[in-house]
Amino acid sequence: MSTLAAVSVDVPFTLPIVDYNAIAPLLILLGAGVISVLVEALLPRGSRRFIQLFIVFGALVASLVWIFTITGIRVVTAEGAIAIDGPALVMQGSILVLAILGALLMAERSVDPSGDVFAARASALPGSEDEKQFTARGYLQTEVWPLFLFAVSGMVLFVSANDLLLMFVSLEVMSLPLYLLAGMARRRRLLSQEAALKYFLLGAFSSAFFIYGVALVYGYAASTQLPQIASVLTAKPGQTSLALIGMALILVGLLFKVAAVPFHQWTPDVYQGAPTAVTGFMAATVKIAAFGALMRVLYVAFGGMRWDWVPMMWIIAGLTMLVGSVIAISQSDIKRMLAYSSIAQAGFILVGVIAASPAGLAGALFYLIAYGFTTIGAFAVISIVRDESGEATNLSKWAGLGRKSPLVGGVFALFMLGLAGIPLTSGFIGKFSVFAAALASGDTWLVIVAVVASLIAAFFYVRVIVVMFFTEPGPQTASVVVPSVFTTIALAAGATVTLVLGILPQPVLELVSNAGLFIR
Amino acid sequence: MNPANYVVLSAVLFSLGAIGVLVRRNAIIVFMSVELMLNAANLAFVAFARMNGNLDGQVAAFFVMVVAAAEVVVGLAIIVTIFRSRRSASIDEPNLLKY
Amino acid sequence: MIELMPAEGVFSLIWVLIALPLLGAGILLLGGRRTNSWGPYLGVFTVVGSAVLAVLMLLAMMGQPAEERSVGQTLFTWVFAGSFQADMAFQLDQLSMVFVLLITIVGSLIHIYSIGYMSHDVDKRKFFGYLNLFVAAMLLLVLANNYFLLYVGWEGVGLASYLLIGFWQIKPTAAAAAKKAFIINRVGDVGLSLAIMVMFVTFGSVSFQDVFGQSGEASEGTLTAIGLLLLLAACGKSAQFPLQAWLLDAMEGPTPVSALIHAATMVTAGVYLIVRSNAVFDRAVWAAAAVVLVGLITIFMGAIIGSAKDDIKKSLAGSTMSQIGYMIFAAGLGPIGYVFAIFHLLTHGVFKAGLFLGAGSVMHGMKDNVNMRRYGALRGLMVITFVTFLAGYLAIMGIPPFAGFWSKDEIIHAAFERSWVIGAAAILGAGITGFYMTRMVAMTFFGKARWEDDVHPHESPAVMTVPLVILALGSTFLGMALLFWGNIESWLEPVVGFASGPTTLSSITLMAITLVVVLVGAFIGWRQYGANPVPIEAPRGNWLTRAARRDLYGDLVNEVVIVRPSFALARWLAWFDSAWIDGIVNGSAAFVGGAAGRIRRTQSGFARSYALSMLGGAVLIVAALVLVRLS
Amino acid sequence: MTPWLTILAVVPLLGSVIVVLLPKSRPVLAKQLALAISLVTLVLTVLMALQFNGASSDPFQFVESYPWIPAFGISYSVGVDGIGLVLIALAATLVPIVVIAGWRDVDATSGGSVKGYFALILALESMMIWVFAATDVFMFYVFFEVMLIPVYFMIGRYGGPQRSYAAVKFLLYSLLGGLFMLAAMIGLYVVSAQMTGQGTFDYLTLVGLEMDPTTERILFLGFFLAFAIKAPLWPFHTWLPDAASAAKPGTAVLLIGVLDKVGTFGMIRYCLPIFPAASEFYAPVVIGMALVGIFYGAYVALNQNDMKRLFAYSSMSHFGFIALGIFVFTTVAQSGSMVYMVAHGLSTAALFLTAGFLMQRANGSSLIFDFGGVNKAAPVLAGFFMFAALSSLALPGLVSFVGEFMVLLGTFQRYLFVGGVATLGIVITAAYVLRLYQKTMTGPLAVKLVGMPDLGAREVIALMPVVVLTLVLGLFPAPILNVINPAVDRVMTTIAAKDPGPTVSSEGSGR
Repeated sequence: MSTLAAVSVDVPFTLPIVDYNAIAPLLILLGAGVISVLVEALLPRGSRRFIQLFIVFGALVASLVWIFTITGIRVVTAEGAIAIDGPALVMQGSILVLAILGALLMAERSVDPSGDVFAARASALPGSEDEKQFTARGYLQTEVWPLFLFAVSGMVLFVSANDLLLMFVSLEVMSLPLYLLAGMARRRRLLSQEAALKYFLLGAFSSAFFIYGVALVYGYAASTQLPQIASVLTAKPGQTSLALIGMALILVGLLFKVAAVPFHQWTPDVYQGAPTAVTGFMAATVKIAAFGALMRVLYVAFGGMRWDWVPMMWIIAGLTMLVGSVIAISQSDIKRMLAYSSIAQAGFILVGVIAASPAGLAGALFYLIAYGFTTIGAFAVISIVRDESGEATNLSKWAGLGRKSPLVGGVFALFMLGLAGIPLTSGFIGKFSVFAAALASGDTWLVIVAVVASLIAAFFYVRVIVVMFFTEPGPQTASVVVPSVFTTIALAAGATVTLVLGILPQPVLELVSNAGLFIR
Repeated sequence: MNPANYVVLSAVLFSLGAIGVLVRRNAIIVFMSVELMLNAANLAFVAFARMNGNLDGQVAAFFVMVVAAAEVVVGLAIIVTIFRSRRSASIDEPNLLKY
Repeated sequence: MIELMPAEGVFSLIWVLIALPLLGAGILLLGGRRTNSWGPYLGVFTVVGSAVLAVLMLLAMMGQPAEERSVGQTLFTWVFAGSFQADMAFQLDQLSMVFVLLITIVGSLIHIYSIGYMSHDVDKRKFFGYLNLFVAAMLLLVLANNYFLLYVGWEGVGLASYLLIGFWQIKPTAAAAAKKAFIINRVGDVGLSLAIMVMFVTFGSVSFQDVFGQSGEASEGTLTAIGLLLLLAACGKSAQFPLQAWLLDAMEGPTPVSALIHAATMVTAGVYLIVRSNAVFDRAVWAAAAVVLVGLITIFMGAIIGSAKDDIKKSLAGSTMSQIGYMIFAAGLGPIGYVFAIFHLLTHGVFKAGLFLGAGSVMHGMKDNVNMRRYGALRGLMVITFVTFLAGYLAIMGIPPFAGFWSKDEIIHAAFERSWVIGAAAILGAGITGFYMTRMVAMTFFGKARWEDDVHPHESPAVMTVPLVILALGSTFLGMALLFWGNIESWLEPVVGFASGPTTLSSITLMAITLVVVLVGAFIGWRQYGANPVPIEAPRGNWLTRAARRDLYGDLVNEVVIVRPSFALARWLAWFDSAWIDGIVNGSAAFVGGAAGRIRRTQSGFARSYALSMLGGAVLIVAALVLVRLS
Repeated sequence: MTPWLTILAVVPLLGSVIVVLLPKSRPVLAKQLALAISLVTLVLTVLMALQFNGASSDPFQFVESYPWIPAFGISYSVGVDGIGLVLIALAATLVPIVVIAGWRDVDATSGGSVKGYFALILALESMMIWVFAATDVFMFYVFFEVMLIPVYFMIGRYGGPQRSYAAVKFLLYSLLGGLFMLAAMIGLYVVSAQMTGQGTFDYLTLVGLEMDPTTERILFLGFFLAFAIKAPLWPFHTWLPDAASAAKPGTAVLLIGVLDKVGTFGMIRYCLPIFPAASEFYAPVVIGMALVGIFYGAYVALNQNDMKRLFAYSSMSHFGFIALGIFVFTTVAQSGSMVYMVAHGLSTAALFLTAGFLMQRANGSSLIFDFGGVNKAAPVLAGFFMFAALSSLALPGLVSFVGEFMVLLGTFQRYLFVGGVATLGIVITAAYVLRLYQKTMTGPLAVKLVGMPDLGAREVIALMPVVVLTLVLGLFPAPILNVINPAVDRVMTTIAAKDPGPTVSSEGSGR
């Protein structure tokens, strides 16, 4: 007791200094989130959708614009809890852009005859009488939008959190809405709910690891702020076992989010079960956010222990690439296949992370951006390939699609080639830059593993092309519904970026390399 | 009494929670085990706060509690929908998504 | 080494010699059916043109002093890289002159003869195209001034013969024979290629001038190697042992014409090659010895085969083999032999042409039946053919004063110069010649008529008989002409360096011995086939006859030693390729697929198992970190 | 200073875009347009070739260079030496021929849009031009890989029954090599960064690089594997028979005739000059592979009953000769290899196109047993077939002979034994080629072929240029040699290799 008192007495309460300019993008999003909650609560159903969309896009665009105004800023603010630095801004920016595309997909209304892609009432029993009622009445639920906004703001905070505690909070702010969104598909409700349950339980499980690791690290460093931890590590290099174990548990939490083997198993189930729009949004943005946090933790806090974590990360990266690619080969559901592909891609990005060099950071950032756009585009295509039972995600229904509708088929082929890393697509430049960084840091064997994995991965990407173009369309071949402008924009954006970043990557490469390192 | 013991205790609690997640079928209980793990973290925070002689740990505990509460809200919502649609809270029941 | 004179006057047209028939071939082969009507005449015209030109050149050459008779013409540099250079250049000296004349004149006769012979064939233009191609290639062969260019002619001849043998491709046997001829010739070509390579590596050049000029500096081993390789090449083209097997099948060719073109011209290419390379063989004793040996073996093989065949063309083919054997044999004897090799080549070219065309004329009358056991008693019905054939018969046996006598006698003489053993062998060969030629004449023109029922023998038209007459005259007088008037030794001397050695035996005695042996052979032949009736069904015969009927098992040997093993190997490799090399590729793919199938099972769908793997992962990470820290 | 190479590559690219955008209802127009564009490209190529100065001393001509991705020291830089020029010319020549020959290959019944096929051909052409013109290693790699995609579609979408298997096998096998090359290329970049301070992909800079032997050997392997698969050398060849037999004749021509040349081209352009020491170190291995390949391919071809597979294996055998010529390090052999590349391109075209015409007349069957006696029914076709066969068995007087003999000669010059053994290959080649001709063309006419039409005007027009080129270049190869020899000499000096001199004149020197 006395000690506590001793600590607590005569500490004058001073206002923390907050650089509101630097965190304005975040505040805008949070504010918008709150407002849209109020909208849900107060406004009549009819008018909600329009207003919500207005708020969402308004907020996203506004904070994006704001980020463009503060590109020069490099500050640690809010008592060292938030670091707004180059990488953070880059990632926030890309998260926001991708979020806009995701929102476009989620706002799509014209692909599903019975309304939008979300359940009219998430609470209603699947197949129950009142669900039919709601559907018949054409109810649209708009609760997704506040959830969406909070998720985005969580990500935006996650990548700039300079304090493990804040990182934990933002992790949850990001995750909790996603758990719910995953469960709101209009079709295949059971799968959707199952996805939500698994995602939630395992997510909670992982965040438990994360926070316990934070606790241990706090026990070692007497602080949860990354720079502090780093300085303590350098100050007393001995007896760091506590920090070591703490770091391990933190990594578990983060690697879970990036879907690295062996913390990946939630990914396929969730990606498959969740509404395709949400999957696309999630796949693109969560990757960025999680990798942002992962790199910040590894570089800023534990950069001094590089030689402790690098070997372990080698193994994880290798496993992630191989397992992801290999299992993907045997998939017949295209969403599930892309889920495994995203696991494999996470492995490739890890190669860049392990390089632990400016080049590696830049490479990873570029890869994340490239991957985000390609993936979201791919899911956009999946969301418009439908038959009477809804989205036709089974590969067998894609037979001859490329001949039935060459444009969409061609675009999807482009995405596949991009993910496979064929030159003149963004994916190739991404692979190139991370491999270059890894070789420069001497991780030759890792690169060779990566090469083998890319080959295996290439197989199932090109297999999709085989199915789409090299087989005759049959009676069960799905058809492409003409989407509204929303999905069209997302699709076009994805395709364009995939191509442009492959042919003229220089501007973005400059961007990511000029972003510099994380500040400490 | 040596605060380090509390750390040990927290570790034990954490492990118990983890094991609970693995062995129990009922979603609610699994979820409770997770909460147990979070609280183990809280205990560790407090104990470390004591050992390090600063308040951050105690503050952290509060944060964790809030987050835990939020998790409960979301979690229960999900579990309840599952329960209503499947008439059981077993987390082995929903097994459509695999391979 | 003789310096080449610049090609002036008529010699500036050396390239035309080749270009004319080449042009004809091009027009006829690309022109298609529409040239069928006038094509043959064009074909004849081009060759005759070359012949005329050749004669003009001969006159021009005779006008020059002996040491200025070698002319060189360079058109352009053909292939060049690094230190290698081969020109598109020609060399016309006494040796090539002789060959040019042989090729163009005999060639012209064959063309003319073919007008009549092929008149009914729908694809005759093609036939004349091939003939023209053949003549062009042959001329290129003998006119090239370097081995690399010679190779082109060499192979071109091979191609032309392939096309001619397989002219009636509708007959599977013909097609097979054509293929066989080409492939066996390819074996010879390997020899020529390697010879060229050795020359380049040794002398840094492949032109006759440089190679012969520097041949003194090269080690004898190298020269022997070159010599043996050239011999291999010669064996291929000239159907010498062990590459003789193709010639007999080549008689499957559509006509005695193609048979002839081989007998009279193509097979002489090998002789040309060896004589041309005399500078090499002079210093490569063992290579020369090998040449002699090959020649001898072939003399007997050919003769024996010729004695056993009932097919008149094949019998003649055997005799051809044997006669070429004489030439090679002579060429191996060194400076004394070269001249007579060429001499015999010329005479043989003429009288063998007469014999083949005679045979063709006979077949023409016998509805293309080639089986001599169904001939007989034709002397009355085909007078011209009979008489001309008789001229050739006497010539080939070497009965004075017919052409063959002069050349063959000289060869045997030269052989005795070397050693009495090979001399005796040569004489014995002459004896067998007497036997089988008599057999042929007897079976064809004498005895009883053993014709098939619907056959009504008749003399052939003038267009066929006229060449027969001309050739018969040649068979009779050419020997004397060349020897006494043409004075062939001194003519060729600058090229091959003739040196008449001391005579051990007086040539008169030798002449007598040879004559006796030949007549004995002829007598045996007559007693068996002339005096006694010839059975229509061939008797079983003794082992030698049976072996000879099967070409002394030449094909069998090739089949067992080369063909079957090759195809077995091919089959095995094909299996190996799909089972192993491709198997590994597909196997690894299948392996990954299988792995995928197994690993995906870990994705059991139970949240708790996922949690378990997470926990396990966490433990592993901690363990790994601790391990790293400990290590 | 006109940017010749860029124009050359862009014209077909734009062309393919235009062709794609044409309405589906106008297939004929698409064909005509494609033909016109390919002819324009050919004309441009000729115009460029005429301005090429064989005597000039600078390594590349028609050079252009603009920064592309400065972040990695990558630039868009093109230029040609004799080798590149000749291969570009080969590509530009074969494409119009393939277009004409393939005029009826693709129609509504054969599945797949007509315009698509021809657009792919044009796209492929521009990529081929870029790949031969690139003087930036990264740029080379990019097109080396991207080229796979059009071919992948051409095989997989327009091919025969086995098409998707073949297409995927082709793509993955090539990617295997490509990815290892990628790793090696990046390694090269890293090395250059370490040595020059500024990482670069500029060809000439990399040629000057002095790396340590171990690194050099590892990187060499990366590049060589890619090229060995592409070429293909034994034992990396098994994708070729499948691809060739599944592909349309035109596709096969471009694939084997030009695309695979990128492999051998890469060996002489990249492996040798950039990794001279490693090349010398591995030369025995490569020579061994080549030698095995020559006989292996020939023997397997001897046992093939599917024409297209037979051609594939024979090509493998020919590639053995080419690789052999490159890795014996003599001027004659290397020039020979280059000539051989052109010759092989032409003979492949002749073989596959005639075979294609033949197969069209036997409703698509490529099995030797389905044919026989064609010579009777279609003499013209048989004639061209014979010519193609002869040019592939390297008959003296045809350009293939020039190439083959130079290779053998140069090989013999350095390694008597190897050269001698390789020479035996010409016999087996004759064996399988003539066996093919005998079984298909001679003998009595096969029943199902009765009444088959002979070649039409279009088909003859397609084949004529190949025949003429084969003949003319065979008797007068100077046009090729004049431009190739300087380039080869430059390579030889770069790798510091000297030709063995004649033994008589200069004793001691040489072997």
